[in-house]
Amino acid sequence: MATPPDAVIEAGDSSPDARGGFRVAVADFDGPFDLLLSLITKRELDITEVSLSAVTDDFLAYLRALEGAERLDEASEFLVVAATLLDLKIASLLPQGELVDAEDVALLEARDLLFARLLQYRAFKEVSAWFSERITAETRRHVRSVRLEDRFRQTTTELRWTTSVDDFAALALLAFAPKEIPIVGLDHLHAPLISVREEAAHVVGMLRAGEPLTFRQLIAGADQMGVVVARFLALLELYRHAAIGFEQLEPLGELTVRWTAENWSDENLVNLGAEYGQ
Amino acid sequence: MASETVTDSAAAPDAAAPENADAPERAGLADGVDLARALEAIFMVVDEPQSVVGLASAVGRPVKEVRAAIASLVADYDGEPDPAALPDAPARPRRGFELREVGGGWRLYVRAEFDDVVRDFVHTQAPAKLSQAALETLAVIAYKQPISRGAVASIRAVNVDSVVRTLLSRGLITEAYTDSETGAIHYETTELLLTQLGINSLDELPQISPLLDDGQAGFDDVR
Amino acid sequence: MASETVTDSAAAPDAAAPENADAPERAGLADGVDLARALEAIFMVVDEPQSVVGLASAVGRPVKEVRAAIASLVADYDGEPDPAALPDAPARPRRGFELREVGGGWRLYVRAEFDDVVRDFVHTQAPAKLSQAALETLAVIAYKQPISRGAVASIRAVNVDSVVRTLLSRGLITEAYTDSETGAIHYETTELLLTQLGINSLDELPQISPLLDDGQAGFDDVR
Repeated sequence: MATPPDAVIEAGDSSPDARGGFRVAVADFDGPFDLLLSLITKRELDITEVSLSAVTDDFLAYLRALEGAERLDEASEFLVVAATLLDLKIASLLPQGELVDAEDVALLEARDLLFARLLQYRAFKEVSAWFSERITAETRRHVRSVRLEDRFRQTTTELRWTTSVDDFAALALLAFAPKEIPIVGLDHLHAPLISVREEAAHVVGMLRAGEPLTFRQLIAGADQMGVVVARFLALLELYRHAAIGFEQLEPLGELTVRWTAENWSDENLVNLGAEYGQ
Repeated sequence: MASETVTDSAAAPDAAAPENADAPERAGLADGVDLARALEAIFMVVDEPQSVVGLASAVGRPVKEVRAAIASLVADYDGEPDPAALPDAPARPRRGFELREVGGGWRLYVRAEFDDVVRDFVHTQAPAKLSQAALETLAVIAYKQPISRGAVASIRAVNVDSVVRTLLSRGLITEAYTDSETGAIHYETTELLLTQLGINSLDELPQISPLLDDGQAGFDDVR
Repeated sequence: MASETVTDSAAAPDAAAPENADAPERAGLADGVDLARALEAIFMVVDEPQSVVGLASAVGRPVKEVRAAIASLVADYDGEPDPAALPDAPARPRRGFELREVGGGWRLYVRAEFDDVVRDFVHTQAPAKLSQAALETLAVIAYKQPISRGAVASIRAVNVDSVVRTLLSRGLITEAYTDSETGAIHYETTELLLTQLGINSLDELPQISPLLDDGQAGFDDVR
């Protein structure tokens, strides 16, 4: 990070951002974070040219100077926006080319959706300022709310009390029971469980014969994304156990996997992938 | 009721019939009692916003009459000239209080310019300020209600559980219904939120479309 | 009435500004603010009768002026002719409320002739049966008394303001004391609740202990 933290923190008098929030200073841009966002959403700044890691470094330095609730607020806001920017950036970095196949179209749509999400987020953020102003203004207002005059107090309808003392205690129990906000159940989703261990056993079986295999060959026949993911995780685990080696001649090129373990016992498989649960 | 009904239809023969239908059996103002005066007596004792319909049913007068009487009280307290007075009649004072329609009904408020004067006499503690995250979540729920927690989280891109709990405990949102298929609870805002915003209905929220049509429609224009 | 109007229009913002400097340190009305209007704002929000001396110190005006302003308000609300108005000026309305001196202080009350209307209204507002929310809140107060409204709200995880008011007006709970530090009113149940439940003392409430100590201690010793 080239810019020293205190240079970043300066509230920037020339800044159009009057509240003097977080300022970004990276290669092609120097100004408030909000401005960076609006430039990106207006596509006047290429997201791929913004170093998110530099922005993050700056932000962390800026955060250290803040305190308490303000810090939390700014941090959570930054996370929301940064996560979207990251998605955006990933989408931008992917090859674009000509609109030849459906995949590319889908990619562009995904990018637009991310822009949309950012815009939507900004809309809610902006309108939340209105909420804040209104609520603050309204807490200063005073409504007439006085105790009922005694002469009216005694004239209310006679209470029809139907609760027994035991029912009353049961109500108390109900009221005191911890109020957990119920969690949305996922039980209705019946995705078949895929075991990293089982897939590892499969991969080991294929590789142990001695012939190096490409990743493409290893996942041949896998009809579910989950199986592909599980086999990939299994490979990482096996690599950690020094059971296999990788070879890749060029970036994004064919990945070749070779069996390198000298004394492998199937007991090693038992614990493999345990941290993935299944 | 019988005598009041006579009064009603005598007072407004044409309009009374349909609206008067919802008037209650029991209550009702005696003949000749000035409706505006009776309403201001009621406003003295209420501690919730009073809807016009509720008031009409309490005093046994047509909704239309009650609405007119409230309008006359608002103008009266605001110091607007009495429409029934002669042109050169002296102006009425602008009262230290006003009648406001907030949170779905009418209540008496101290006029804003006297807020500071009365502050020392009021002992309510202002509730803790809502965090930025809570305000944004509240905004999302206000505009997209009824909405599940998951849907809010996907707009805010962060977990909103504790924020939703805060908003629930402050009475600003409430559970609208539970989706029978997914079991997801959907939330909506309450009248208390309207009161705290000082507005009377959700229609008074600022317009923020077209950004909100799921980012789909109208997106090209914005870009 | 005319006099107030004159004062009102004279109280232009720009006129007030320079003189504002000599306003008293803490409270006090800015010069040019109509005293009667400020007083009626205060009367809108106070529960207890206000002494003239107390009001005078709050608004930073001489007792004599405050007394005169109160007298003008009484006459105003009673619909007496404005002494400053022309003889043929229209009469002022006799308000549905009045300013009365009770127990050494002044407070707004419903005017006696509207007692019936207000009584009917209060009647309609108070349903014969307590709502589930009210019963649960009452149960919380019964087991945790004395307890503040905020503490009840955090146990019930909802806003309980209006429910507490209902219970108060029903005479099922009462104000026990006000915390001198936080200003929070603590509530306790009344004899009426015991009567309704058919028990002689709170000790006869069924024991529901484990949950009561905020789920902290007390799990082993069931009360």
